[in-house]
Formats: sequence, C-alpha cells, structure tokens
Amino acid sequence: MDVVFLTFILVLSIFLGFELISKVPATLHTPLMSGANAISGITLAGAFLSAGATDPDLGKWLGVAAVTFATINVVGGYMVTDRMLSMFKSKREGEK
Amino acid sequence: MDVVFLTFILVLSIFLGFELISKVPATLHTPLMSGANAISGITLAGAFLSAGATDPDLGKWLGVAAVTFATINVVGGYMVTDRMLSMFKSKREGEK
Amino acid sequence: MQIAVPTEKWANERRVALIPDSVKKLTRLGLSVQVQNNCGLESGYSNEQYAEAGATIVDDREKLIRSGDIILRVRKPDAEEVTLVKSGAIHISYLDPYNESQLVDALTEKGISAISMEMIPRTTRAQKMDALSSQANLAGYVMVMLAAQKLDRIIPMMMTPAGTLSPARVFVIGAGVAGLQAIATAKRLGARVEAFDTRPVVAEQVESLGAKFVEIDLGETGQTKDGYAKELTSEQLALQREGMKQIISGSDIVITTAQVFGRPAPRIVTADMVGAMKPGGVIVDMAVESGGNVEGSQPDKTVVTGGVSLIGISNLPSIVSQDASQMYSANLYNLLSEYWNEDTKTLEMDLEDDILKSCVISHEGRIVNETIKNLRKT
Amino acid sequence: MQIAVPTEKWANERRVALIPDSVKKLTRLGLSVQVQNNCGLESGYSNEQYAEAGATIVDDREKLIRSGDIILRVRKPDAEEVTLVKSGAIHISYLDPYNESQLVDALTEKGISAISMEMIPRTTRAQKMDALSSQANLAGYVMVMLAAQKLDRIIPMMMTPAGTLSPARVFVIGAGVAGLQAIATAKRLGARVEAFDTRPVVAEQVESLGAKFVEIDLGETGQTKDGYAKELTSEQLALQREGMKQIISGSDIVITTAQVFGRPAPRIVTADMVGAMKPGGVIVDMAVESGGNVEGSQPDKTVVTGGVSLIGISNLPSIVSQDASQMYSANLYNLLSEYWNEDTKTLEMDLEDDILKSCVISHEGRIVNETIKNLRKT
Amino acid sequence: MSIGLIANLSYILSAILFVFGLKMLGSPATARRGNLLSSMGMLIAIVAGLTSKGIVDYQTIAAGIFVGAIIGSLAARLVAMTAMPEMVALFNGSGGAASLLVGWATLYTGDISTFTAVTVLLAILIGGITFTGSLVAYGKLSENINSAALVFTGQRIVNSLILIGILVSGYLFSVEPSPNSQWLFVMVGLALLLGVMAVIPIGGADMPVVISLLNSYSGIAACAAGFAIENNILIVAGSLVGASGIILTNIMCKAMNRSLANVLFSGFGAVKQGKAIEGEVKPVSVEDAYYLFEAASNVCFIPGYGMAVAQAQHVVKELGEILEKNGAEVSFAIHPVAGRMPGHMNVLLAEADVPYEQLVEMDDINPRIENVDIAVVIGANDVVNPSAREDEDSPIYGMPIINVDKARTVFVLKRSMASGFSGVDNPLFFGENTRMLFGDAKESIAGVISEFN
Amino acid sequence: MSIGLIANLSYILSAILFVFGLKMLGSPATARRGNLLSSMGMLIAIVAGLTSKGIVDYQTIAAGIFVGAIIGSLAARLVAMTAMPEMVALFNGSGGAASLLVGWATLYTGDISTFTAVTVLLAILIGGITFTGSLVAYGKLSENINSAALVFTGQRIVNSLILIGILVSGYLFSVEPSPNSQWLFVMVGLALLLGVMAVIPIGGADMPVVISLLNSYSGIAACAAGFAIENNILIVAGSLVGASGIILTNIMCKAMNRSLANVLFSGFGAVKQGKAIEGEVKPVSVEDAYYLFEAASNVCFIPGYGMAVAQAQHVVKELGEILEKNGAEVSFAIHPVAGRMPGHMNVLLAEADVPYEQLVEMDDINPRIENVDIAVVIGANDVVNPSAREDEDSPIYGMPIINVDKARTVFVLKRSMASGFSGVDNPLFFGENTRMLFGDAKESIAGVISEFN
Ligand SMILES: NC(=O)c1ccc[n+]([C@@H]2O[C@H](COP(=O)([O-])OP(=O)(O)OC[C@H]3O[C@@H](n4cnc5c(N)ncnc54)[C@H](OP(=O)(O)O)[C@@H]3O)[C@@H](O)[C@H]2O)c1
Ligand SMILES: NC(=O)c1ccc[n+]([C@@H]2O[C@H](COP(=O)([O-])OP(=O)(O)OC[C@H]3O[C@@H](n4cnc5c(N)ncnc54)[C@H](OP(=O)(O)O)[C@@H]3O)[C@@H](O)[C@H]2O)c1
Ligand SMILES: NC(=O)c1ccc[n+]([C@@H]2O[C@H](COP(=O)([O-])OP(=O)(O)OC[C@H]3O[C@@H](n4cnc5c(N)ncnc54)[C@H](O)[C@@H]3O)[C@@H](O)[C@H]2O)c1
Ligand SMILES: NC(=O)c1ccc[n+]([C@@H]2O[C@H](COP(=O)([O-])OP(=O)(O)OC[C@H]3O[C@@H](n4cnc5c(N)ncnc54)[C@H](O)[C@@H]3O)[C@@H](O)[C@H]2O)c1
Repeated sequence: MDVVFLTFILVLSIFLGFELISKVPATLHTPLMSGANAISGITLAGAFLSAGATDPDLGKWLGVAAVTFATINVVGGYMVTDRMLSMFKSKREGEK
Repeated sequence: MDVVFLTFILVLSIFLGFELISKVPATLHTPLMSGANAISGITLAGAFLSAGATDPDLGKWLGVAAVTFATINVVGGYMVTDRMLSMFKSKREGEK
Repeated sequence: MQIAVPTEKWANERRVALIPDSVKKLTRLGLSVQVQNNCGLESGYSNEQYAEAGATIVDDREKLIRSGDIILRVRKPDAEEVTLVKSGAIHISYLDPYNESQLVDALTEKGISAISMEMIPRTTRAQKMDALSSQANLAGYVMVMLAAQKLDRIIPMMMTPAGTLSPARVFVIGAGVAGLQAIATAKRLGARVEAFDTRPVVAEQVESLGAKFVEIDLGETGQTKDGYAKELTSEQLALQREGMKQIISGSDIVITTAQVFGRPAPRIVTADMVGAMKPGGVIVDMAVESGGNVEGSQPDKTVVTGGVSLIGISNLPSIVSQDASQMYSANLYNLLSEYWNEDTKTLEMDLEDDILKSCVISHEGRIVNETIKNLRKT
Repeated sequence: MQIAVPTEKWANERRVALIPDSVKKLTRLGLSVQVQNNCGLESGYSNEQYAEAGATIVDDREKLIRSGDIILRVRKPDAEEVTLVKSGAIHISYLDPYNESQLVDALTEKGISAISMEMIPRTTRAQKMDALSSQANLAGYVMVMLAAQKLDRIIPMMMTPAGTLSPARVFVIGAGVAGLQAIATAKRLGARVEAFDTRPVVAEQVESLGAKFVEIDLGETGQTKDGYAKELTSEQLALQREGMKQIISGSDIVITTAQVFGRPAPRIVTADMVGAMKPGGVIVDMAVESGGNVEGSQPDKTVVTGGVSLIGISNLPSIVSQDASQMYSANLYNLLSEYWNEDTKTLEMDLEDDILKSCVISHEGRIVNETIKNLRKT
Repeated sequence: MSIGLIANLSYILSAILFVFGLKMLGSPATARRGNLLSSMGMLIAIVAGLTSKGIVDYQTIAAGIFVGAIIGSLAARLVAMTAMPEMVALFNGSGGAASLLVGWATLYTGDISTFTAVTVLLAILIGGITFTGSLVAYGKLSENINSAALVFTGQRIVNSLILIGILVSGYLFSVEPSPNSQWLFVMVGLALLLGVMAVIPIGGADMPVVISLLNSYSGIAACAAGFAIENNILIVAGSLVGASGIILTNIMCKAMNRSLANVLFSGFGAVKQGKAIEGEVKPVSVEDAYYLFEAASNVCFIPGYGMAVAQAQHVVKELGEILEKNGAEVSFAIHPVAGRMPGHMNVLLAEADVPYEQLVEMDDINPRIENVDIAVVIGANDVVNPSAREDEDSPIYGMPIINVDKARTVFVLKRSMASGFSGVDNPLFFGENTRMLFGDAKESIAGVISEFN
Repeated sequence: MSIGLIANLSYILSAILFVFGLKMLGSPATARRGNLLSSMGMLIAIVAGLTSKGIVDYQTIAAGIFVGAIIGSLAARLVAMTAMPEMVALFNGSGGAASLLVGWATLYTGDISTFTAVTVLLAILIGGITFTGSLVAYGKLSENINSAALVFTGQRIVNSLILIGILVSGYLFSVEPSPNSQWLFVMVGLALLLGVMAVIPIGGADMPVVISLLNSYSGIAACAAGFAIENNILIVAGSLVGASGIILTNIMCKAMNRSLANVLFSGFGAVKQGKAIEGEVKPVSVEDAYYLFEAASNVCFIPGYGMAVAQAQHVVKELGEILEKNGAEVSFAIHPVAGRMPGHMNVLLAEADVPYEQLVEMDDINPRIENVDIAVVIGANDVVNPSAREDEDSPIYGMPIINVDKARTVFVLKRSMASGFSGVDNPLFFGENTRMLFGDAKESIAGVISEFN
C-alpha cells in the first residue's frame, strides 16, 4: 500500500513541478536552475539514516560521503543562488 | 503513517488545484464550475463500500442513497457541462 | 429682441459673425435675426440658407444696424457706424479695447453695452465662448499650410529608390493655442518639430503632441493667472534670441506666435537670424499685426530676403473662412444662450458674473471693465 | 566623358537635372561634369555648391551643349538645340516619344543615343531610375497641399468648445504612384479619404493606407504587364461616371490622376459633376497636361465655376523643386552608374538589357525602340 | 498483483485524468475535450471503486446508480439553456448530500477512531451545508423563493447559536462516536440549517459566486469523506475541486469587482457598510480591471490631457480593438475642451487611426451613458468632474461635462489624486462605482492588454 | 504524537516551502525571497531527517555536514561571478553523487526486496550519470577540457554497449540483490561512464542546457533514492525538481531556438542532419518567437507591403518599445522600394510615431547586419530576396536588398509562402537561420506582445 501512496505523491509532485514553472524570463534561467539544484540536495535527509548507523560498515561510510556531498550541494547551491539574485536585484534597481 | 501519506497527498492536490486554474475567460466560468462539480461526485467511489455491504442496516441504505445522489451529480454534471460547452463551441464557430 | 448681423467691411475679412446654423438655434430661443444681404457669401453660406434658417435678409446696411438690439460682428465697428447703433443696444465683436480708446469712448457715450470678444477670460467655463482660442486654433493650422505651400521641399520623410528625403524641420516659437495646433499639424505631415515658449508649463503640452521642447534657460519667467505669458526683460529676450539662433538656422520652417496679451508682440527673430536660414526656407509670423515677432515681416505681404520667404498674413483664420465663421458663430451663440433668459426674453447683463465682468467694456454709459478703467487712470 | 547640364528653359520649370550631390558621385566615378551658370538656383542649389562638388560652371549654353558627351536635362530639347548636340552623344531627358515623332527623328538623324526617362520600365529593378515614379510621388503630395490651401475649410476633424468641425472628404481618382501619395498625405492631415481606380489590384493598396476603396462594377478591366491601366471602353467610362457622381458631390476635395500610358487621359469628371459639388470645393486635375480628367480644367490656371475651384497645374513636381531635383538627379545617377564601366570609362549601351531595351529610343542613327518603331509602322 | 493494487493504480490514472481535465477546462479551445477526459477519469475511478473488497451486494448499488443516472441525465438533457446555473446548483447539492451520507454511513462500518469521527463530522457538516445551501441557491435562481437578500433582525445571533451548537455537538459526538449518538442527528440537522442560513441573506445576482463556492465545498466534503474511509482518489479529486473551486470563485468575484467577503456578508451588514464606502478611494489593479473589461459589453473611453502626456493613444486604440473582438461595443467620447488645445484629442486619435465612426460628442454620449458598462477615463479630469454639474460654488460650475459618474463602472486612469488644469478637486474619484487605476496611462493600458492573452 | 509523525508533518511543511520557493523563483520580483523560503524548507527537512529512528551516531553526520558546509560555502563565496554556471554544475554533480551513495548505502540497511533493488539501481544509475556528466560539463565550461563537441567514430557503438551493459548488470543484480554483488560495481562504473559519454559530444555553448537537464536528473535521482528508503520528502522534492527542471530545460532550448534532441544529439549526427535541414521551411510559433525576442539584444525590423496591408504599424512600434525596455537595441531598416509607393513605410511608421532616429537606410544596415540577433521581416518579400544578389537569372538580379539572410536569426512574418510583387520565389524562406511566423502580421506581432507579460 505504501508504494501506492508514494506513487500518488510522485505523480502529484510531477504535475505540480510542471505547473509551477511556466514563463521564466531569460535572466532568471540560471538562478532558477541553481535554486532547483539546491533543492535536489534533499538527498541529505535520506543520507542520515546510513551515515548515522552504528555498524561502521561500508554502508556507513558511503552514507557519510553522501552527507558531505549533499551538504555541498545544499549549502553551496543556496548560497550561490542568493549571490546571483542579489546581483540581479541591484542591477535592476540601478536601472531605475 | 497512512495519515501522513494522505496529508501529503492532500497538500499536493490542493497546490495543484490552485495552480491549475489561473486565467479563465468569463464565458468559461460556468462550464468550469459545472465540470469541477461533476468531479466532486467522486464520492460515488466511496459510497460503494457502504451501499454494497451485506447487513441491511441504516448504514447500507444511507450508502445506497449516497450512491444515488452521487450518480446524479456525476451523470448530470458531466452531461450538462458538455451541453454548455457544445453550445459555446458552435457559437464561436458561427462567429468566424 | 432683434439681432443684426452686418456684412464685414474690412479688407480681407471673409468671415461672417453668424452662420445659418446658429441663426436657427437663436430663433428657437425666441430671438429674431436680421442679416445683411450676401453677408455669408465669402464663407460659403448663401442668402437662401440664412432665409431657411429663419433670418430676414436686409439690403440696407444702415437700416439694419439702426434696428438691432444686439449687433453681432467679427471686426470692430468704425466710428461712423457706432453712431448708427441704438442707444442701449448690445454690441458684440472684437474691439481691441487696449488700443482703441476713442472707439470705446464712442460706444460708452452712446450708451451701448459693448462686449469685447478678446476679453473673454481663459477659464475652463468660458472656453466655449472664447473666440481668441477658436480662431487662433485655425490660424495654427493655416500657418503650416501656408508654409508647406511656400517651401520648395516636401515636409514628410521619404525613403525612396531615388534616395532619402529627410523630414522638414519646423520650429514653432510660442506654444499657445495657435502654436500647439501648428505643432500638431506639422507633426501630422511628418515634420520634425521643435518648439519654444517662455512659459515652462508648456513643455509638457508640447511633448504631449510628440514634438520636442527646446530648453533655453531664461531665469524667472511665468504666466498670469489667466494663463497669458508675462513680458520678458530685455536681457531675457537677448538670451532667448541667442538660444534660438542655431535652431532657426537649421530649420526649414519657422512659425512664430509669441504674443503678450495687451502689449506689442516681442521681436524674437532678428534679421541676422533670418539671414542664417537656408535659401528656400519659410517663416510665418502670426504676430505681424501686433508688431511682429520677426524683423522685416510686413502685414499681408510675403517678403523674400536671401531666399527666405517671410509670410506675414494678418488675418489667418479668414483663409479658412467657412470653418472660422462656424466657430466664431458658435462662440457668439454660446455667449448669448448662456445669459439669455427665456422667460423675460432679455439678455441678463449680470456684471458680477466672472465672464461678463471681464468682457463687458461699457454698460449704461459707463466703462465698467476694471482693466480698461485702470488703463485710463495711468 | 563629359557630362553637360544645361539650365531648363521651359516656363515654370524650376527643377534641374543634376544636383551637386550627384555631381560629386559622378566625378568620383571618373566622369567630368559641366553645368550651366545658375542652373540650380530655382531649386535651391548655388553655383558654389556645384563648384565645390567638382563641376565646372559654364556661362555659354551653346558651348556647353556642344561639348557634352552625355547631356542631362529634365525637359525635352527643342529642335534647335538638337542640332547643337555632338553626334554620338548620349542625351537623357523626358522625351514624350509617343507624340514627338519629329524630335525623335531629329535625334536619330544626328546619331544621338536618346534615352527617354518616361520609357524606363516599371520593374522592381528599374525603380531606382524611374523618374515617372519619383516625380509622380511628389506630385501626389503637392496636389493635396494645393487643395488644402484653396479649400475654405480645414481638413482634419476637430471637436472643440466651439462645435465640431467634421473632417474634409477627399476623393482620389486613379491610385497610381501619385494617387497613393495623395491618399497618404490627405490621410495624414486627417481627411476621410476615398479612392477609385480601374485596376482592381489597387484596392488592397488603397486600404493599406487606411483609405476606403470605392467599388464600381465596370466589368472586365485590367492592367498591362508593366502595371499600367488599360483604356476603358466608352460604356465602362459611362458606368464609372455614374458611380462617381454621388461621391464627388459629397466631397470637399477631388483629386484626379487617371492616366493611360501613351494615350490622352480619360475624361472622368464632367461639368455637371463639378456643378454638383458644394461651393468652396476644390478639384485638382493632375492629368490636365495630357487632356485632363476634368471637364473645364485648364493647364496652369485655376478655374472657378459655381464656387468650385478647378486647379490644373501642369508641372506639379516643380513646386517642390528642391526635392524634385534631388530625386530626378538620383534617378539619372542611378541610370548612369548602372551602365558605367569603370575600366573602359564608357557607358555600355547594351541594347539587350531589359531596361535599356525599353528606354533607349535612338542609337547609332536608328530608332531602336520596338514600341516607337511599331508606332511608325501603323 | 492484487485487485487492491490494480484499483489503486487505476485511481492514480483517474487522478491524472482529472488534473488534465481541469486544466483543459480552463481554455475555450480545449474545454470540451477536458470535460471528456475528466469523465473518463471518473469512469475509471468508479469501476475501480466497484472492485473494493468489502462490496458484496452489487444489486443495490446497481439500483442506486440506475436511478441516479436516469434522474441526472434527464435533468441535464431537459433543462432549458437559460436554467443551466440552477441545474448546476442542484447537481452540486446532490454531491453534497452524497458526501454527507457517505460520512454518516461510514459510522456503520465498524470501530470508529477519534480521527475517523472528526473526518466523518467534517464530511457531514460540509456536505450538509453544500446540500441545503445549493438548494436555496437553486430556489433563488429559479425564483421559487424570493431572490432578494433576506435579512432579519437577530440573524447574526441565530447564526452564532448554530455555530456554537455545531461545535458542542461535534465535540460531544467525537468523544463517544456511535452511529446512534443523538449528537449525530443534531449535527446533521444543524449542518443543514447552516446551509440555509448562509445563503438566504445573499442576493440572487450573487448566486453564481455562491454556487461556485458551494462547489468548492462539495469538493472539500468529498475530501473529508475520503479521509473518513481512507480513500486516495476521494482526497485527490476532492481537494483538486476544493482548491480550484476557490480560485474560480475568486476569479468570479474579481470579475464582479467584489471581494468574496463582500459577496458573502453584504446581506448581513448591508446598511452599515454603505456609509463607510462613501468618500473612499478604491484603487484597482490591472488584473482586476482586466476581469471587468473581459466581461463588459459596452465600453466608452473618455480621453483627456493625460492621454496626450502619456502618449497612450496607440495602446488605447489597441485595447479598443481587442474589446471589440471580445464582443463589446466601443466608443470614444470627446469632450470639447479635453486636452490643451482645441481638437487635441482628435489629433491623437487620428494618429492612432481610431475610425471616425467611433468618436462621439459629449451631447451624444450623455443621454446613453447609463448603458455604458465601463467608462474609461484616460488622464481626463476637469471634463468629467461632476462638481461642474452639482456644486454651485465650484469655479467650473455650469460647464457641461461627460457624465461618466452615471456609467455602471468608471475606471479613472491617472498617476495620482492630483487635480487637473483648473485645479478643482474631483468628487468622481470617490464615487461608489469608481475604480482608480493609478499609474501612467500608457503603462496601465498596456498592462490590461497583456492580460488579454 | 510520535517523533516520527512530527518529522513527517515537518516534511509536509518543507514540501510546501519548496513549492512556494520554486514558484517564486520564476519571477524577478520574488526570486530572492523564493530562494530563502526554499532554503528554510530545506532546513526543516534536514532537522526532521535527523530525528529519524535509526540514527545513532550523530558525530559522523556532523563531521560530514561540517566538511560539506565548509566546502560548499567557500566555493559559493569565492567563485567569480562569471564562473557561476560551472559552479552550479559542480554542485549539481555532488547532488548526483549523494544520491548514488545513498542508494548504494541503502543496500546495507537490511533485507532488500526486488522493488528496493530496482529503485536503488535507478538512484545509482541516474546519480552516477548526473555526477560525471556534471563534472564534464564543468570541465567544458571552465575550459579545462576541450569545449568543442567531441565526436569519434564508433561512439554510437560504444554507447550502445554501455546501455546494454547497464541493462544486463541491472537485471543480474536485481535477481540477487546484495551489497557485495559484483554487478553492483559494474553498474556504478557504467553509470559514471555513461555520464561522461553523454556530455562529451555536446559543444560548450550548449552546456547551460545540459546542466539544466542534469539538474533535472539529480532531482530524479533524489526521487529514486526516496523510493529506495521510502522517504516522502525525497520523493516530493526530487520529483518537483525533476519536473520543473525538464520544463526549464525546455524553455532554455526554446530560447535558443533548438529542440532538446537537437542539443543532445547534434554532436553525434552533426554531419548528417546539416544537409537534411537545407531547403526546409521552419515555421515557428508565437510562443517560441517570444523566447527568442526575450533573449535578443539587437533587433531590426524590416517592414514591407504586408505590414501596410495588415496595418500592423502600431503593434510593430509597440513591440519595438517593449524590446527596448527589455534592453535590446531596436531599429527599422527601410528598403527604398518597400511597399507600393515611394515612402510607403515612412508614412506608416510616422503614423505609429516611430522616432526618426530608429529608421535606418539599407546602406546603413547592411554592413552591420551580422550583429543583428533577430531580423524581423514584416510582410516584406522582394526587398529581402537574396536571389537579387545571387541568382543571375532572377528578374530582380542586381537590385540591392537588405541582407537579412546574414543576420543571426530571421523571422519572416507573412501569411503564406506566396511570392511578392515581382512574383519571384524567395530562397530566404528556406534559409538555415530563417523561421517563418505564418499569419497576419498584425496578429502575429500582437501575439508576441501578449507573451511579454
Ligand atoms: N482644449 C483646450 O483648448 C484647452 C486649452 C487650455 C486649457 N484647457 C483646459 O484643460 C482642461 C482639460 O481637461 P482634461 O480633463 O483633458 O485634463 P485635466 O483636467 O488637465 O486633467 C488631466 C489629468 O491627466 C492626468 N495625467 C497627466 N499625465 C498623465 C499620465 N502620464 N498618465 C495618466 N494620467 C496622467 C493628470 O492627473 P495625474 O497628475 O494624477 O496623473 C491630470 O489630472 C480643462 O480644464 C480645459 O479648460 C483646455
Ligand atoms: N515602393 C514603390 O514605390 C513601389 C511601387 C510599386 C511596386 N513596388 C514593388 O513592390 C515590391 C515591394 O516589396 P515588399 O517586400 O515591400 O513587398 P512584396 O515583395 O510585395 O511582399 C509583400 C509580402 O507581404 C505579405 N503580406 C501581405 N499581406 C500580409 C499580411 N496581412 N500579413 C503578413 N504578411 C502579408 C505577402 O505574403 P503573403 O501573401 O504570404 O502574406 C507578400 O509576400 C517591390 O517589388 C517593388 O518593386 C514598389
Ligand atoms: N482655460 C481654457 O480653457 C483656455 C482656453 C484657451 C487658452 N488657454 C490658455 O491661455 C493661454 C494663452 O494662450 P494664447 O494662445 O491665447 O496665448 P497668446 O496668443 O497670448 O501667446 C502665444 C504664446 O506665446 C508665448 N510667448 C510670449 N512671449 C514669448 C516669447 N518671448 N518667446 C516665446 N514665446 C512667447 C506665450 O507664452 C503663449 O504661449 C495658454 O496657457 C492657454 O493654454 C486656456
Ligand atoms: N515595379 C515598380 O517598382 C513600380 C514602380 C512605380 C510604379 N509601378 C506601378 O506602375 C503602375 C502605374 O503607375 P503610375 O502611377 O505611373 O500610373 P499612371 O500615371 O499611368 O496612371 C495613374 C493611375 O490612374 C489609373 N487610371 C487609368 N484610367 C482610369 C480611369 N478611367 N479611372 C480611374 N483610374 C484610372 C491607373 O490605373 C493608375 O493607377 C502602378 O501599378 C504602379 O504600382 C511599379
């Protein structure tokens, strides 16, 4: 039954993803991509389980590596997006 | 856990519902309302369980009544919407 | 009450004070109208049309003027004809009261209520009676037509297989009613239009017609509460000339409309500025009658100096006499109907009224207009 | 090669065949140019400008013409001056070869290569040399200006405090190059414009300028492969008159440009149609020189009948001589540079070429133009 | 794969079809196909629903479906085209009733947790409101009951009492949930009553909005029922309808230039609010303006000097063309003194090529201004100032104006509340039916045009 | 309430924040706030994730987070503004790597059903492709590797072999899933290899599109990992990113006037396709045209007789203004014989009030036409017909034309393939860089304008 629920959730999210992005001005393409990329770092939340396990088998170390990589993605992704957007904004304001 | 899944589904569906309808020309307001109304007859799918029960207690009869009402909503709703839209279409074509 | 409309006697005056359409409306108000024989001929209105509208055609001018309770005309009367007018009658026309003190005195003495059309205030409410506006408007259009006609080029830009003709450059000095209409007409024909005026509020109005406002810093300028320009000091005028010189030398057509109400027009374009224009250029001076904005312009003549034509026509609206008469006539009708009392069948000369206060010069044997009265004192 | 540009001798001809700008370009190609003293004065070009551009100013007209290898002028030469021209020289101007058979013979006998500017074909490629087009275009503009000037009304609509002035109605008959420009100019000024032409393809072009095309069913009409109109039968002409009568009577301005290449212009507007117009109306007849579209119109006169002014000016482009000269001169330049061989420094008279085949009338002592030759046969 | 899994996967399929269906219903070109898709989704969901484990007695179900289908199809086929809205109301009501009944019936299926009890109560409450509310809406639309807003003293108190009753009985029921609980019956009764009370005070003209809202409710009711019986498709479809219904309601309100709250409660507080609105400036957004333009069938533009300043003539002409294509009658009323020179507006409109036929004079438009749905005042001020008509002390008193204040709705496009040439304040801006669209006229109009996709 | 429930409810909250965040990122005014919201969602999800039952050893986690945060923040802060895109590629790659690792690590958490095995494989495969693909993209962008499209013979065969290998090893692994299965390692290796092979043949200029696509993949990888460990938020966030990423990729392709397939495979089949496109008419939709206009910085309009027929001058002028506001340089190139009378275009453009400064003559535009991003031919035909330049047999040979065919992109707006006044066919319409926007010119342009919301 869980699979059914998960599929439901999957389908709805995909639809929502499609609907959310419609017309995006060219200037926002890169920030949007970067912002979305940061969200895909959500794998982090899934990496804890393995990384936090007791047995120090390969799985744990894979998990720790996953945590590191995912964190890079999350932290770097959000920060770089913000930097881009802040530039963008000041440019806009400068124009006025 | 089911509740969590259901809530997830609920939230996503609500978002999707919001996103789906954006700019609707005035001529489509009534058909759209009517079409959405027909979908809300989905209760029908839920009414079967009670209506199809073996014990002929009040619950069963409530269920049967629910089936009847919901069917009215579904059948009538879709048909009336289609009628409206067909009119609408021929009018448009007539204009051209 | 009897309205009398004599034919205009001035040379080159082709307008008529009342057109058949207004005659019809006035008779409907309960006034009776007499017009002189063939008064409307020059502006395209025949005796038949007047008769049909309800006017009586009178052959004898003297009789006509004698019999009128209200006399409507375009131009000011001459001294002789004032004597003919009934005492107590109302006389409406242009009067030029600032300069024509003798005429004003004559009217006053005869007990005539003289209304001067140029003294109608420039308020929103009075605009429908404002003949200065309505005629200046037409003058603005006519000036461009005259200039276009005289110019040895075409006005619009054309990119053709035989090369590109650049758009004519038109410079309008003074963007009052006439100036604005000149700008609009030149723009319509595709000219590059620039304009200048001393009143800074005008800049926006010029731009609202798609033309360019030329900024020349003259220091403090301004306008009176009626919206008329204040006179410039001689330093300011020099500054202005300096600023305009270059623009004029690059222009194909220069149109000047600068006037200061009640005073001689400022001399803005000097002979050397005229000389700096390309041969074939055209200047139209609307202020030629009140002294001229352009050095060398002469009333009702086209002077050519160094290939530049200097057009100075004193009576521009008369060139489009049909429309000009229609508008002047509508102004008069609006004035009369505003103060006409349908019950008593009289014109109510309420001298407290904003509009009448300004435009009635003499009434019941006295000069009642404050401005004119003050003029006498100094 | 030596180019010679004499001053135009015709009455009312203010144009000049070559302006300084083209002189400059031609000298750059390696041609030398001589112009007659003051040839450009009437169109705003001074001797100094010519000299600066590289032309030699020559005082003696005879000498000038004698010396030219290529002679450029606007109007056709008179018989006497043909004798002056060098044998073998190239002579480019309007020629009217359909009617001037004597002149053509004279040119042929003298061995002159005569190019007739009206015979340049109406193809896309030849358009840059097409003087008929370039001049007709200006004529279209000028006609509207003349009419506007003569009309006792203004053209645009105005809703003013002194009533609404309705827009003038303009009716353009014949929507070729000149007619279209007239339509565009009248539209610009705010007129309500209607137009008619016998060639049905024109309807779309008229509408593309925002004017209304009047539909009159004449049965089969058409155009030649050059885009010129075919002549109508007399029944068709009667039908056309019938259909136009009402429109003309409601119009303030009528502009006629109907021509059939190589034949007298059709008489479209009859005296009773003129009579049906309101007094004050204006008719401009562009075809006045080739017979006139309007009954009673006379070349270079303004005839007033029943209050309607009938303007028939034969040389419209000359009114805007500066631009007209510029365009004619560009046409000539384009023609010369197209066939100029920079290496041999000669003009290549390739009579197989589409354009030259049409416009060269005589060459090396023979009439080479097929159409003109055929004309002689019949 | 188990039947259950297949059924659930079918539910996913039908959910997808519903989403597409709704999406396509929103655009004229695809609406009909959208309805078809959604009905296919419904068919799949119904078939899947029939495979549910607990179902034994198919006969009664078939009977119910048969009866319902007959009634529904007859009603849909026979109803006059003009009576469509009330028919939708009726269908909607039966949907609400169904949710109420499903919720209620769930109580008979076995042990009831508090969670289930709460969801059942919600299904009953919302379903009940939808049911009777829709019936009242139907009655008002078909004029079987007085379509005027029905207001009586103490209405508020009664409503408050009902609400309290619902809370109390709801609480008491969920403490001890049982199909025979007396609180259940109280709840059903109160829900039905609340539906009536909520719709009664709303005027007939606002019924379409109410129906749209009730439609959204019926979706929510289905959703609640879905929670009660833990059925995905009910939740998905129900919440889709619930959410999109609310958006649609909002759109409809905007098109009427009303807020939802205003629609729902105007009946209650009518008297008190009227005063407060007077003297109030009501700005409007470009988007809201669009909805009104979209629905208007007679639009009159009144240009003034501001149009010239903004050089808005071209966009104005374009908007006029768009509105004409949209079926509206469009005219341009020119006041003789508009602008800063005689004929100022004519010059501009001729430049933009507005046909002369569309220009009307002040004296022609004033007698028929009442029929104008939207009077669009574009940078004009003095020439539409009602104080010239009404205020004897005004310096412009006596000047004839274009009486835009008598049009159904007035949009005033200007940048601020500043006065015009004559410097006189303009009471028009505070009018009941006036909406201020602040900003440069050209930009505002370009905005509206871009809303017309 | 259990911790698990709270965590899950937090996931719902963070999902909501992600949705809002993405939505807001799509519009300039709200983008920055959107990014903030989404980062808050992430924080909540991380905290909730830390409460998961199985977690015992927080130290290693903290260490991982610490190291990652340092690297990430330093990289984000220090990177030059011009190097942003490659930085995004790197971040994206680490996201892919994380998914791969999470999938892999899951194998160690206990028994593995076939379903889990398949999802793990998907996570590994997609994560792996994302990882190495992003690295290659980074390399190309930073010019550490040759940015040209790298094509070698047999590439196709190699790729096919890799794909077969993936299928085979995937099948063998899921038959007997175990963390120590040799097929697992093969799988990981092949996935990494495939990422390299997929991106290598794409040119550097197309990298932004590739990164966007890989970004979408990394979402899908997260989603697959979510299925493997049955975690809602991974599925929701992953599929949101996956779906929106694909849409964004599509938008970016459109803005480059390329299809996605063309971007991805142009490197492979470059030679073969080039020929096929020649002589082909490429119609373009109003929407696609919009994307190009949006991105253009130098636009030149070339009006002809068709603009007059369509009376499109006003909308053309408006589009010009919009493009200027959008930062583009706009000009109108007038061919001397355009239209049906001398100066025809001047009359129309003056009517629409196009400033004289924007009008350029043929001889002025031709030398700089190469710099024009979009040449918009509005109902012109003969005056832009390259056969006048190239085809000696053409009746219009020798006439100077406006060389629009040398502009970067040409839009031709006309109603059909019909010829113009001279009746000559126009090879321009078949040009490599020509797009035909069929329809009445006025309507086409109005369409583009309305896309500029
Ligand atoms: N017709 C004539 O011959 C003539 C001649 C001279 C004077 N007048 C006088 O001028 C007045 C004409 O009346 P009217 O209603 O046309 O003009 P108005 O009363 O002067 O009002 C114009 C309004 O336009 C607004 N505006 C200015 N720029 C704008 C922009 N870019 N976008 C949007 N709105 C803008 C201004 O409000 P914001 O600043 O708030 O935007 C202003 O209130 C009358 O009083 C008349 O007597 C007429
Ligand atoms: N300038 C002059 O003085 C003059 C005078 C006479 C002749 N000519 C000749 O006219 C030609 C001018 O060249 P040009 O490029 O301007 O025009 P063109 O070559 O005649 O082409 C015009 C094009 O516009 C298209 N069109 C027509 N209506 C349209 C609409 N509503 N929307 C969109 N497109 C429309 C037509 O194609 P579709 O039918 O497919 O839409 C047609 O191919 C030259 O050959 C020139 O020699 C010029
Ligand atoms: N309220 C109304 O409805 C109404 C009606 C008509 C006119 N007006 C206003 O009345 C005013 C006067 O209009 P008018 O056309 O009769 O003015 P006018 O004929 O007295 O003067 C013409 C123009 O010349 C300008 N001028 C004066 N000296 C100048 C100089 N040295 N250089 C350049 N320009 C100079 C003036 O500023 C004026 O704009 C304007 O403000 C007009 O808007 C108002
Ligand atoms: N290919 C080119 O580039 C090019 C250049 C210039 C002109 N042309 C074409 O050449 C053609 C002729 O132009 P033109 O202006 O020299 O023509 P024109 O001067 O010979 O005649 C003027 C117009 O009068 C019309 N006409 C004739 N008889 C008429 C009647 N009875 N009633 C009403 N109208 C009548 C003709 O149809 C023509 O439109 C046009 O089709 C024009 O488009 C083509």
